[in-house]
Amino acid sequence: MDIHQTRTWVRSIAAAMDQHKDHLTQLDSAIGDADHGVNMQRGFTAVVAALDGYEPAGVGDVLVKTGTTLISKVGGAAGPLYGTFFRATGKQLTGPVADAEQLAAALDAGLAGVQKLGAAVPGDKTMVDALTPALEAFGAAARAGEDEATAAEKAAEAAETGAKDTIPLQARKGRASYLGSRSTGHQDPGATSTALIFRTLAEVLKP
Amino acid sequence: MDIHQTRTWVRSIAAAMDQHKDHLTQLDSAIGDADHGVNMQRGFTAVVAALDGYEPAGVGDVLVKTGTTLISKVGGAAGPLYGTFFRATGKQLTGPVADAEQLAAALDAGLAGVQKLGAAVPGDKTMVDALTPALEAFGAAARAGEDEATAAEKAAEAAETGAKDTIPLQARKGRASYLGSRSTGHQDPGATSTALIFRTLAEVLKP
Amino acid sequence: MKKLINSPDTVLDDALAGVAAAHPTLKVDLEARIITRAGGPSVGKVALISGGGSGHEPLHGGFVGPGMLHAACPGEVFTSPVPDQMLAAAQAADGGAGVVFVVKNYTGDVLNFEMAAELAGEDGIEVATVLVDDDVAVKDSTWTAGRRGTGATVFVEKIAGALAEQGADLASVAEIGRRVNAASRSFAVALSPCTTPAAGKPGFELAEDEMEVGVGIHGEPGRSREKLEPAAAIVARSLDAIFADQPLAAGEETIVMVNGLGGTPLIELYVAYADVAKYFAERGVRIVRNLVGNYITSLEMAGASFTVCKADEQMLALWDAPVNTPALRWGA
Amino acid sequence: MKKLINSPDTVLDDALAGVAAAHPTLKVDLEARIITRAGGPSVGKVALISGGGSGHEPLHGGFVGPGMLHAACPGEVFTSPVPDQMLAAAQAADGGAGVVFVVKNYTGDVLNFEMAAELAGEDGIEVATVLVDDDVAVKDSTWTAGRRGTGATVFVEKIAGALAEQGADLASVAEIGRRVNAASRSFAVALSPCTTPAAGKPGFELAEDEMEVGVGIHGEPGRSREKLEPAAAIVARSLDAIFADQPLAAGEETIVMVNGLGGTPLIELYVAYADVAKYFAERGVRIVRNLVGNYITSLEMAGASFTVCKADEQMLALWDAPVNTPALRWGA
Ligand SMILES: Nc1ncnc2c1ncn2[C@@H]1O[C@H](COP(=O)(O)OP(=O)(O)O)[C@@H](O)[C@H]1O
Ligand SMILES: Nc1ncnc2c1ncn2[C@@H]1O[C@H](COP(=O)(O)OP(=O)(O)O)[C@@H](O)[C@H]1O
Ligand SMILES: [Mg+2]
Ligand SMILES: [Mg+2]
Ligand SMILES: [Mg+2]
Ligand SMILES: [Mg+2]
Repeated sequence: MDIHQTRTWVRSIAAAMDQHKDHLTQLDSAIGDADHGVNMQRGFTAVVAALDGYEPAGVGDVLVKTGTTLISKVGGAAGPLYGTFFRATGKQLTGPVADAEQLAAALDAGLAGVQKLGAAVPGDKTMVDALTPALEAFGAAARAGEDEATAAEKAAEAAETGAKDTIPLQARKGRASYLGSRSTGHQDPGATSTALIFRTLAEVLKP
Repeated sequence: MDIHQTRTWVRSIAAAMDQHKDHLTQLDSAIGDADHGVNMQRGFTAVVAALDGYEPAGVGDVLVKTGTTLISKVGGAAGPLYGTFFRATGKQLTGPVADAEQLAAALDAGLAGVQKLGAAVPGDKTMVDALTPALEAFGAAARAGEDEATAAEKAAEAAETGAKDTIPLQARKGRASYLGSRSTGHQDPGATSTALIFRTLAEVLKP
Repeated sequence: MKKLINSPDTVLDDALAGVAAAHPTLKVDLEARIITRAGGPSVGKVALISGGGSGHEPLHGGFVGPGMLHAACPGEVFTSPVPDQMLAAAQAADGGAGVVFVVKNYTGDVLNFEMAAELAGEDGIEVATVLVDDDVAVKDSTWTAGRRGTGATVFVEKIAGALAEQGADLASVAEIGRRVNAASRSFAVALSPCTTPAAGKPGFELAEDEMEVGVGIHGEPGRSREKLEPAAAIVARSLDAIFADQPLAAGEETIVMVNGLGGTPLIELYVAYADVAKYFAERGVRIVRNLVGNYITSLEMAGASFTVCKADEQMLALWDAPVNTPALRWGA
Repeated sequence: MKKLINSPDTVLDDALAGVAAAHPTLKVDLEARIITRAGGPSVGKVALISGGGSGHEPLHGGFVGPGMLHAACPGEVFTSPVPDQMLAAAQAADGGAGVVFVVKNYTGDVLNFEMAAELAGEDGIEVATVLVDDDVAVKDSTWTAGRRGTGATVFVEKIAGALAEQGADLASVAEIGRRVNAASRSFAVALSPCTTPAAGKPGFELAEDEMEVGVGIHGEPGRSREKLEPAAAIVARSLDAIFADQPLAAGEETIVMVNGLGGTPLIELYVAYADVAKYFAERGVRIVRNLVGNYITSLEMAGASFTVCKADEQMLALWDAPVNTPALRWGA
């Protein structure tokens, strides 16, 4: 993944958030406070603006800038969590390109940042439930010598499955946890936006 | 009309207000503030309580007490107006019975009190539009030598017609006047309660 | 009907019990249904007394206290109080210098206060009346009961109350009250209706995309029903109506209230106030004092009313004078 | 959606412009989205800073002023603010004695304030955090993000703000804030939902005869959905929940708030307060201070929240200390 592709990825996430804003908000209104779509859209719109005219030295710079902007613009739970994810991922990637293994390691650092901040573990019905299988799939593919496009496709599929698999879970973190057993039967909005993020990565890297 | 009949009249008004509360309120919600039924019911419930155990010396005492209680308990436009009507009527009737002509003159004094206080003239779409034809009919019958029962029946019919005839009028007094031309097409609640008051009088005096 | 009440019949009595429990600075006579200052009458000072239907809280009970009202007479919801209440209030509040009745111009209020004034007079209490009729939505013509009284009531009560507190005589207190009323204009827009407990259903209906322009504080109809507009347009049409009735020149000083009708969040009132400030700035008319909040409400009605008082120096000085009531407090 | 706004996207900016225009005692930085005291930082004094999603007005901006907050950071409606805001607020408000962040316990608020505390620390500003988690509707367990923060925020801000005003050091101000929180419990009941401008439709649905028991200030679900009840029953179940969590013995002194959620008329809050006073009287528990009104709202939601603080002498003395903010003012 080069700088150009990284920019395209982030721009594509912004487009995806525009497109899926209402769906994410609808999911968040079932078990949260009906703002996840708006939050993500506001954040990535700001990211696109921040990247405009920005001259990054490396792939990581794009992601750090993305994370920093998300932290500054989103608020709520998703802002610091996704912001940290992109910042921590970006900090690992100093070069002008990142290969599959480098990207896998960087994304793992991103997830570690999310978990350090939010203390969620898989099964808590959060974005971690999409991030974890996505990064496992990505890492496994990378270690097996697959290229980034293939790894990203597998990660996207795993994230989508992970998001769907949050449906039966009872939330233990975030606003949804207040619902108790009533949080089951609904898909987690953050896990869903994570799936969108990996789907766009797969599309951008598709040869 | 003797003291007993006068008491019965006032009690019957209370019963009529109970029964027609919702209708009066509905009329008042179209061109007023939806409280005329409640106001009248509250007022006459208090009147019945006030008359309980009260030993009047004359017919007029019952009506004065009725008016005083209405003034103390109703509020709004109807409280002082009906209160004054009954008080001013009652003040004319000092004896233990009142014949048709005495009653006619007393009711005229009641209407004069209403008009002095509220400054409404016929055609303004108020209770005066029912009171005026009712008292004209009552007076005409009395002057023609008819008995109270007949006079009251004619008054009731005239009041009912008068109330109906307020429908096309544009209000010039009270809250309905704020509606401007939108007040037309609706029957005035106060004129309607006046018609009820005369209908009960006719029923009470019916031999 | 969804209300936090025990029964439609007891709303007023229950609420008065709550006022009594909440405010040690007030004395609530649950029997006579009057709210007076706990300290009793101010000997030698004029006492300001107001009243009207309930459902407009904090008006009037929330404005009883040093620097403002001496007594309030709450009627049933949206129904003017009865003369007995005003008489009891006059008797309880008169400090020997007479009482001023502040009366909003509705037939019911006017008639009941008129009767009370007569009764109080018979009791040897001097009474002056200030009639408030600031709502420009309704024309004062032979076709109406006159202009309705609304937001200016708050200004009259604050400013005349301050003068009374300073020891001015009955005529002066009444006069400043009348001057404040004459200098004030109001206009309201409703986005949704309200439901009185007794009626149990909304006083009028508004479609999802409609608003009532020029609505009265009891939900009385206004000038017209229009498609819902952005705040800036609602503010502009309200202030246009006010300025058309009382033109204000650049440099003139005003007190402005953006008042919530009960169901409108404060954040929206601030949005509206920003538009009000812009409207005034564009015309060079100065807002030197303001109130933004719920001061004279219509139960849970959504919407806002706008009141503009062209204030002179005396009014401003009296505005700034200390006031200590549940709903308006400064300098104390 | 019927709102007095210009556009869902500009609600916060427009409202902040209104706050700026309305309150000369406040300084509003529209760029940084912070509200501070017009007078600038108080040199040598601890500065109390709070923030959270908007839509809860007057919280927090309405509590900025002498004796209470030094700065408020309003987020988008129902969305916690971002660290940049808290950092800007800390920089603007720090008088050299450090800042206290008053944070309601929601994941978003906690994470953003945490980040801000780190950034402020890097800037050499000492930061202490008081986490408010008074809502007994939700249990603090491994299954939840902890108890939610609600009405106690007002008590914490008033009492800790008073101590800061007196010149106490950072640790003491934070400590009293934590003590007030620990001594406070809240419970809310919603009769109707609310609609955020961005969402355009209600956050949840309630049938005509239903209420949400234990609702959160963003419309988070509570303990159960029940058939609508009279005020006395709603008060009893709310106070039962509070007393079950923190038993209060006869003779103990409390500060009690009956808070409107935004769409409930003040007259109904007084009805509820009468029932609250009765409930306390029956148990011999004393209410020695109270607030009845809209202090921490949820847009136009109908309903009320109840907050009880078991107050000691120091808390009461600090409660009575002068405060001069748009929404809470006495002694000044
Ligand atoms: N502690 C946490 N760790 C990881 N993710 C979390 C945590 N808490 C919440 N989330 C995620 O954040 C999402 C909600 O984001 P958003 O709606 O934007 O914020 P808020 O809940 O503050 O309104 C949830 O769907 C969940 O995936
Ligand atoms: N000036 C007036 N003179 C005579 N009757 C009047 C006058 N104003 C109002 N009314 C009568 O009062 C009735 C309304 O009474 P009510 O609803 O009880 O009082 P309010 O208008 O104060 O709510 C009207 O329907 C009308 O008949
Ligand atoms: Mg959310
Ligand atoms: Mg009426
Ligand atoms: Mg009425
Ligand atoms: Mg949120």
